[in-house]
Amino acid sequence: MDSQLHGIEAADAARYGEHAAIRDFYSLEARLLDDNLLTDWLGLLHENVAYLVPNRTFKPLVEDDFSVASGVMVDDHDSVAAKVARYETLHAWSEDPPSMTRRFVTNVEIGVDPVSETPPGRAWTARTNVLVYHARRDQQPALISAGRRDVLVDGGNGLRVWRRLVHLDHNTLPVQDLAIFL
Amino acid sequence: MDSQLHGIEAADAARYGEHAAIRDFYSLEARLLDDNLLTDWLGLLHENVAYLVPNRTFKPLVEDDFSVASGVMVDDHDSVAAKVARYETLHAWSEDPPSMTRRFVTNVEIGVDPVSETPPGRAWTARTNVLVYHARRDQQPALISAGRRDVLVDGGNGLRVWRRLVHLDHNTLPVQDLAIFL
Amino acid sequence: MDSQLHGIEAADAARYGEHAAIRDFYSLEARLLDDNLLTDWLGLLHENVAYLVPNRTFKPLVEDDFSVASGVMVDDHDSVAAKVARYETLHAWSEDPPSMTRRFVTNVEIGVDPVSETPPGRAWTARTNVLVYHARRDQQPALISAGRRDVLVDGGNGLRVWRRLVHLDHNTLPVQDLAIFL
Amino acid sequence: MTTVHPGTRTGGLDALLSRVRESLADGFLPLQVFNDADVYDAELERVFGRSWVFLAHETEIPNPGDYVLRRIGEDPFIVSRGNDGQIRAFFNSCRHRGTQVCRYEKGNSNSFRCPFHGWTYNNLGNLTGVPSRAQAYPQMDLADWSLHQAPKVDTYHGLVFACLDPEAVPLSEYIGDMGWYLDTNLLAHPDGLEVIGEPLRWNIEANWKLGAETFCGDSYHLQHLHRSVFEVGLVPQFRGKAETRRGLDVHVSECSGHATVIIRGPEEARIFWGSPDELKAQYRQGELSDAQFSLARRSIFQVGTVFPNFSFMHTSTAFSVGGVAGSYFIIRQWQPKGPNRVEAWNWTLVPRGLSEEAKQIAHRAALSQVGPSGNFEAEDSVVWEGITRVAGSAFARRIGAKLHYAMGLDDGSAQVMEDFEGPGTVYDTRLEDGVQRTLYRRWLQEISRGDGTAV
Amino acid sequence: MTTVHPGTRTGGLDALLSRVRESLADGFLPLQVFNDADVYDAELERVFGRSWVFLAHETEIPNPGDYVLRRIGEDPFIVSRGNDGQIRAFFNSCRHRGTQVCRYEKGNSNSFRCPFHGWTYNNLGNLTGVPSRAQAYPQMDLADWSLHQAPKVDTYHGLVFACLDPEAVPLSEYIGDMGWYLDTNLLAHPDGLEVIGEPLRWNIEANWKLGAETFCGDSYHLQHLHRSVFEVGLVPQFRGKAETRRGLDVHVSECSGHATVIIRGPEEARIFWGSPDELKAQYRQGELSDAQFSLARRSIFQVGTVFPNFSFMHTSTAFSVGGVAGSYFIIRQWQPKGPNRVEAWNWTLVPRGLSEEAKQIAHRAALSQVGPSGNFEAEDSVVWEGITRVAGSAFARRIGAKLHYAMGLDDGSAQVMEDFEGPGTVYDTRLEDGVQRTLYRRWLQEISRGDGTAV
Amino acid sequence: MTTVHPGTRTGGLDALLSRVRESLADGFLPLQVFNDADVYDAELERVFGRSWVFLAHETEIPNPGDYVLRRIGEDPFIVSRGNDGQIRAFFNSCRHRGTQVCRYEKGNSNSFRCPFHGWTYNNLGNLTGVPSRAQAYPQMDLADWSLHQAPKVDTYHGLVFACLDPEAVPLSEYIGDMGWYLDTNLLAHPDGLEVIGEPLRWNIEANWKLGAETFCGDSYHLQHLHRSVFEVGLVPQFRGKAETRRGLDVHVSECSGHATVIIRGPEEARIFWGSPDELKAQYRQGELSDAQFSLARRSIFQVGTVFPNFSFMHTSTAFSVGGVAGSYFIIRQWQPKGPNRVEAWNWTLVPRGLSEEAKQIAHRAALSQVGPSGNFEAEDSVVWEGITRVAGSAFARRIGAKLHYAMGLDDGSAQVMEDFEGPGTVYDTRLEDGVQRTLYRRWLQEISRGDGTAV
Ligand code: FES
Ligand code: FES
Ligand code: FES
Ligand SMILES: [Fe+3]
Ligand SMILES: [Fe+3]
Ligand SMILES: [Fe+3]
Repeated sequence: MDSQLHGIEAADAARYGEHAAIRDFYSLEARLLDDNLLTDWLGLLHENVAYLVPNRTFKPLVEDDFSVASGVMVDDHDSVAAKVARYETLHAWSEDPPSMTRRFVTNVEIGVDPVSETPPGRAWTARTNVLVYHARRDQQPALISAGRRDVLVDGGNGLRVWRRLVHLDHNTLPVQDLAIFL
Repeated sequence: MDSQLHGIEAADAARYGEHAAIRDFYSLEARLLDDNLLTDWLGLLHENVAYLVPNRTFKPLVEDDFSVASGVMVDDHDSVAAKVARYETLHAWSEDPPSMTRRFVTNVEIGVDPVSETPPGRAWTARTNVLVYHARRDQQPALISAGRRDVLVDGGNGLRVWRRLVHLDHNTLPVQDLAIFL
Repeated sequence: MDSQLHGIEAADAARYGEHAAIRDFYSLEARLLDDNLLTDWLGLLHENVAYLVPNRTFKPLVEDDFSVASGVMVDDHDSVAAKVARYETLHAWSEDPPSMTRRFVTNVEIGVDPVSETPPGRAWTARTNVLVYHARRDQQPALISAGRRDVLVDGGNGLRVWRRLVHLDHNTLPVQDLAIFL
Repeated sequence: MTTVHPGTRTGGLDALLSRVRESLADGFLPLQVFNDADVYDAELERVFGRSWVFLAHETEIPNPGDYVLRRIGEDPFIVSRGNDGQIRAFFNSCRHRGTQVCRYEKGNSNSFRCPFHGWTYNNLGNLTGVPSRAQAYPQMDLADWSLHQAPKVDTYHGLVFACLDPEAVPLSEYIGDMGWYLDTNLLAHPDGLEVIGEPLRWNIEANWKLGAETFCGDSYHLQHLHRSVFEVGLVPQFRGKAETRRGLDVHVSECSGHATVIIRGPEEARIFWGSPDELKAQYRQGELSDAQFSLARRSIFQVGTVFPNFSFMHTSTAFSVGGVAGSYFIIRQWQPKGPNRVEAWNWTLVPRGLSEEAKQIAHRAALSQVGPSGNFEAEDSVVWEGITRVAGSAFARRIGAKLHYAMGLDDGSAQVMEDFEGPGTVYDTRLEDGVQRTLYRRWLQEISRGDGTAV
Repeated sequence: MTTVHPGTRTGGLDALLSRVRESLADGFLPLQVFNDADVYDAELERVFGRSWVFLAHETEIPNPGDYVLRRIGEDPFIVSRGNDGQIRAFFNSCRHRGTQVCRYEKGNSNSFRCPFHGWTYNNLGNLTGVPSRAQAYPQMDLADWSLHQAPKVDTYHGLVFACLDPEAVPLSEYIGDMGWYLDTNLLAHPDGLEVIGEPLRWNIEANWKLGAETFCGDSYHLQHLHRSVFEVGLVPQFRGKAETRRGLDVHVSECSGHATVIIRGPEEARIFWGSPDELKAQYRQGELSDAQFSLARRSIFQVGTVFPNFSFMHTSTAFSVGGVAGSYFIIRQWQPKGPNRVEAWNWTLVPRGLSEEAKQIAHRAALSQVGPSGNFEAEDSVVWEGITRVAGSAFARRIGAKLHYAMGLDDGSAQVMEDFEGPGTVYDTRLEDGVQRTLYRRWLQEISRGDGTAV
Repeated sequence: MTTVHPGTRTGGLDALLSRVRESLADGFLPLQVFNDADVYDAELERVFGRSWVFLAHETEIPNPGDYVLRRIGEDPFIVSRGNDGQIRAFFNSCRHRGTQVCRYEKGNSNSFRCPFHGWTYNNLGNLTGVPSRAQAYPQMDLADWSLHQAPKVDTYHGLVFACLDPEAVPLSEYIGDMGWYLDTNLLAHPDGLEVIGEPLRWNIEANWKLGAETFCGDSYHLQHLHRSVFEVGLVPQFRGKAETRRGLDVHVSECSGHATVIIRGPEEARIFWGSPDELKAQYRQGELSDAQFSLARRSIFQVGTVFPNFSFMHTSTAFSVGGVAGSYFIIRQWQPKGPNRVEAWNWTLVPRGLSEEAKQIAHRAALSQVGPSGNFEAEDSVVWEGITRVAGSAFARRIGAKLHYAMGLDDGSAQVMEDFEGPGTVYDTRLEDGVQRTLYRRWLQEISRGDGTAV
């Protein structure tokens, strides 16, 4: 087996370098969230981030299933920051002790989606699948399954999430809070 | 830490380029299936594909546990195409609305298995682990866990699945249908 | 989109070559364990390995939650070897027939942690997330979720695990045995 | 990974209900009622089987043929606006062999065709098509095989309710005095309210009554449980300790079995639940009495529960510190899913005809505080789950552990405001539990009514 | 994530069974029987504890020492061919402390050694080895400690059945008139049938009776539920609307409590369930009567259920459009796993001695249509799951919701074919429900028989 | 994915207990007791609700304010050492509305503040803080609203137990004769024992009694079930077949309802459970009698169970072949979680003041053999799970399947050692089941005691 793939598009090293950087970014992001370093994680969001988790309802026309208007989470940087700030008080009892979470990020794909809108600088679109294992001390553990569609931008000293759209594989959330971020 | 691994075999860039192309192929495949684009997915199968999901029975000699003869799925391109065609009618009620599925593809390994038989052109063997989250509207969600052993071939404009062998981690299937592909 | 990421640190090809070698190592390790090739897997452990799975207890100071002193597994090469030797007798009934396990290894990150202690030669620190699907013949399947922090060293003909610290996302183990390794 | 929760012991359900009756008279409630299989079964039969239960807001199904899939207790109903414009609630089960005839959660259709054998019902519930009928059922009278439907369906200013008990009182009588307080919310805007999108749904491993109880007006928990929210500064309007606001804050209990809490500004204030100025200017007295409109005008915050599982909240919040506030009326339904499990359903409503941007701000405001990822919500649900777990304990049963709902019964604490304009027993303080006792008195009354079915 | 499904109410099981009795007389059946804990418990005791239940095909355990692990109801049995050649069914539980003595699902062994303390049983079930016996149990008579076994095990042309009731009628009498129809399938090929590999197993969140009922012959659902399969063109032999084939298609009901449906070609046709020509040429009358062999010759398709949970289907299908067809006889067993859960087990059988390639084609043909990923199967199971969910509803219990099994009872619809050669009550059309009523009449009879155990 | 396990049939719990009574007299036990919902409910009420149940070791909470979260049966208790130095067990449920007041599993605190409304209890259980009390509860007497607590808490040489029955005998009387044997383990080292870290916890899908039974002394299973461990050579001290060691190995049964097994070396041996020499040298007679200290000196291995769910083991093992051995006393508790589920909790204890390194060796030695990944443990739990599954079978109930606990009842097998120095009925061999019958006799006695609660 020689060392090149003929006829397979986009196998160039540069593209895989990008892929590696983006994959590492997602590992970093997941780690900060799982380790409950929310303020550090907040630093990975672009100041103009749109963080959207649409509501899912089964309708005859499948394209309408996901409603952003009545989304589960419709956040910008400041509203995410407010949530983070609340957790960082000493009085968010529900997360004291914190939930155990573990994010399994797979299927990182770059460039599937076109870049819509006008990003602030160089940008990459990325899709990922994420499976979140979530458990509290004496609660039944739950799994949250989702696909994510992001636009990442170059933040000078690393990537930033500029757009995030999370498609949940749940019409009813299996846990009582998405206090955790996806 | 300098920039090379001494004494670690097969660390050459070319091999990782192949790995990247194959990993991207699996992400693409999973995405088409999860997005219910079955006809597009069908295009990723080689016309002479053998798609095998053996039946698993616990026997004293472990090598006999997997029976292809009485397999859960024993398909070729045309029989897969027939299933896809059925889903694409407007009358496959069980998938209207479609199940929510999400495939988490991990542990992509290339070249573990030798290429047996004679593939139609350049070929790569690949192993993957796949965890499928599967849920219907008001059904309990299920997890399907499996390891896959594929032979991929160069289809001119991208890779094709020429052989697929799926080892299920189930002796009894947790869902009532493998109408979804693995 | 041109072919380089500006301003994203550590995107150099060499680093990703290491990443690829280490990711392949984890795939290999998972495969040997899932295929029940325990003696082969033992060969991936450094002779001075420290294999630690701390016990988890929710306490007010979160840093104390993980106790190595009263760990779930506190093993060195010889104690792991003893366990493996026991499984390789013909009289370990609980694993005859063997459990079905599947390890989904994701979020491979290199160099997050500094190398502490003095490793025997070149070393890399790596973090991974691992989700283990575990089932016996007629038992309810269980999921084990964990994060791993390893120090890998160059063993001449491949990598070796020199330090492993497994942070379980469980205070009570969901299965009756960690006879399987994580 | 499942614990089967055992039912009542020590004499069975009737003995437990006797203990509830005795306790409640003194302001106490046995902990056991929050996690008991027999109690739950009786609730499905006697509470959800006989009460008026909320199904949808009319604006979810504005057009003929529109439908949504909803539940009464645990049972699935299609809420359909027929081609005749009338709303009905069909049991989602084919009369032939029981198959679910509607597979979507929302849609528009002239008919429901069963996937199994193709029997077809129009959106009035009538069986209109039977394959091979001439040979298969030559004598069948289609009229005998309409979809089962809830015997009573009615609306209250846009809120669609159904009742499975054909002998039940009419909806208006059921809502009764609570209407006075609902109307201030539902009628103050001349355009009425409309729903944004579809309800959000999430799972809580808790008994359904705990949510209903908290929304009856557990004012006492705000300052402690939700301290983190106030600390961050997200709810500036909640200033002033409860103690200092006697008569401004009111607890409305025993309001035809329902209850609500209102936080008011001073006499002349124009607050309208904290609406932005533009919205404030739109409120009109319309059909409301002077007292009602005055209440709307002064209202900072209102929360309440219509028995058994319809709750609502009306207020304004920001979603970032110092950011713009959105004004919303949310409906929260506590859908029972077992003795120790509930699904929370949440609708955001806003005045009809608001701009898309204003709607979005309102939804975001609601979502950030009381949605499944809301700053308030997470705290409540974790507490409820813990209560539910201990409620199932053998020790709690053995010692007959009772909870404390007696705030306001001490001399010199809560005072009834005899001069308050609205109906119900109105206390002059948020420091009282009468609003929650209202829920349990009503609950006890319903669950104690035998219905010929032995539970 | 679990709902505990409550048991019967309104007077308990006996009252429900009375309602079943009344309903069934008119062709109706209470929906509740498909999801009720008390009904299920009674089924385990009275139906599965007293009926002849299928275990295996003889060709799965052809040699002395061969065994497979199977279930009767929910209980695990080792089906073992002893070194004496006889088949027995041992309860998989050590007589010492109850440990499962057999850990494999299939194998060959002279003995079963218990992992806990090493007691060893030979493949006739006798206790043959007890560690330290001389000191531990000096007076033990090993003969007292054989493995428990099913009191009755017998075979019917290769099909192995067992019965846990020592008072039960013999297997041949139990199968009774249904033997006439089974024989056409089992005996027409001179080599007999053999199993391919091991049974496939999959989980369905539905009541076990729904599968058994559909295989009794729910002919009516084919054209609608499975429309997508016909549209794609995978089953060309199913032409002709049911209405136009009176007398060619027959429904055999009340056949000793069992039922079957046969789709036939014209008088002189040589079809043999659509076998390829080569296979057709091999069929022989052998032990069959003229009428039986004629039926085999004309059969396009047959499906049936032997009470309670043994179903079968005999036909040919392709697995790709226009592709080669495979002919198969499948056995489907509905293994109960709770009021709302069933495991489907599926064996593919083919004439013994067929080439490996022909077997593989047959298996693929069966698998593609009626296996767990089959084009037909997915539709059925999703429907059954939906029925099971609504069957557990409080509303269905409250209104006593009844399902419709009355097709064929109208005047002028299904006619009994008095001149049909085979036994049972044979209708001249697929448009009738007598085959399914047969199942529920038999079920009612069994579940109503008290046995001294209070359920 | 859950099976609801049905309760007793055939006359209910009392009839089953009668069958247990009859069987046990002959050395047998109905299999059904290991997976039955009614039995389990009765156990929670009558066994765990009335017995002295282990909670913690004193060294887990050495200082004022220390607490750990533990369970009695399924119910959560805070085991707190108050600022007054006294240990109490508080029901983890706020007196106001039931919320769990302690969210950590281990900590140190002066007080427990409830997250819901902020009621605060000191570590003596007294309510000390009530927000807005002056206005909310002007007449409240705080003394009426202390945390509920276990009516009895006591310690036995460092072991903390509680009892929920206020009428129960004192702990010392409850332990009774078993104290003679516990003391040899707990008092032989002059520094006493201390816990290493926190208990390990793992889930087993088995009935809780199976673990307790095995630790009563199922000596018979060692050589077969654990054969792989011996083969690898990890436990060199277990040489000598049980048959050849009469009188060295002893089974102590009927020891105030508890039981233990001791494997001894010869008369003059200095073994001290296989301790390394350095540790051996530290053991002292202290408060022990000559006979007790002699037993400690000669002990190779001891295992036992204090009714109902406190087990222990004292021995030494290596964790690698030929490697260093660690000596440990482990406590194993079988926490019931349902009829077919148990949580195993495991504490490693070592003489206080041992070096950190020696402690770590001891913990590793314990962990490698009897922890959740231990070489022994995996085998036991898989066997117990299998027994539990068949115990729930309808067939086992129908035939009244009984297990064999009659070893030693045959003439000429086990002999009572009349001259043994310690109390209880002491047999001269490991080949007898009296130690396990002790457990079930005591269990039968407790579960048969009605308590006015109808189960
Ligand atoms: S079940 Fe609806 S048409 Fe038959
Ligand atoms: S349980 Fe089988 S030998 Fe003891
Ligand atoms: S529940 Fe504890 S303070 Fe209210
Ligand atoms: Fe709240
Ligand atoms: Fe079908
Ligand atoms: Fe053991």
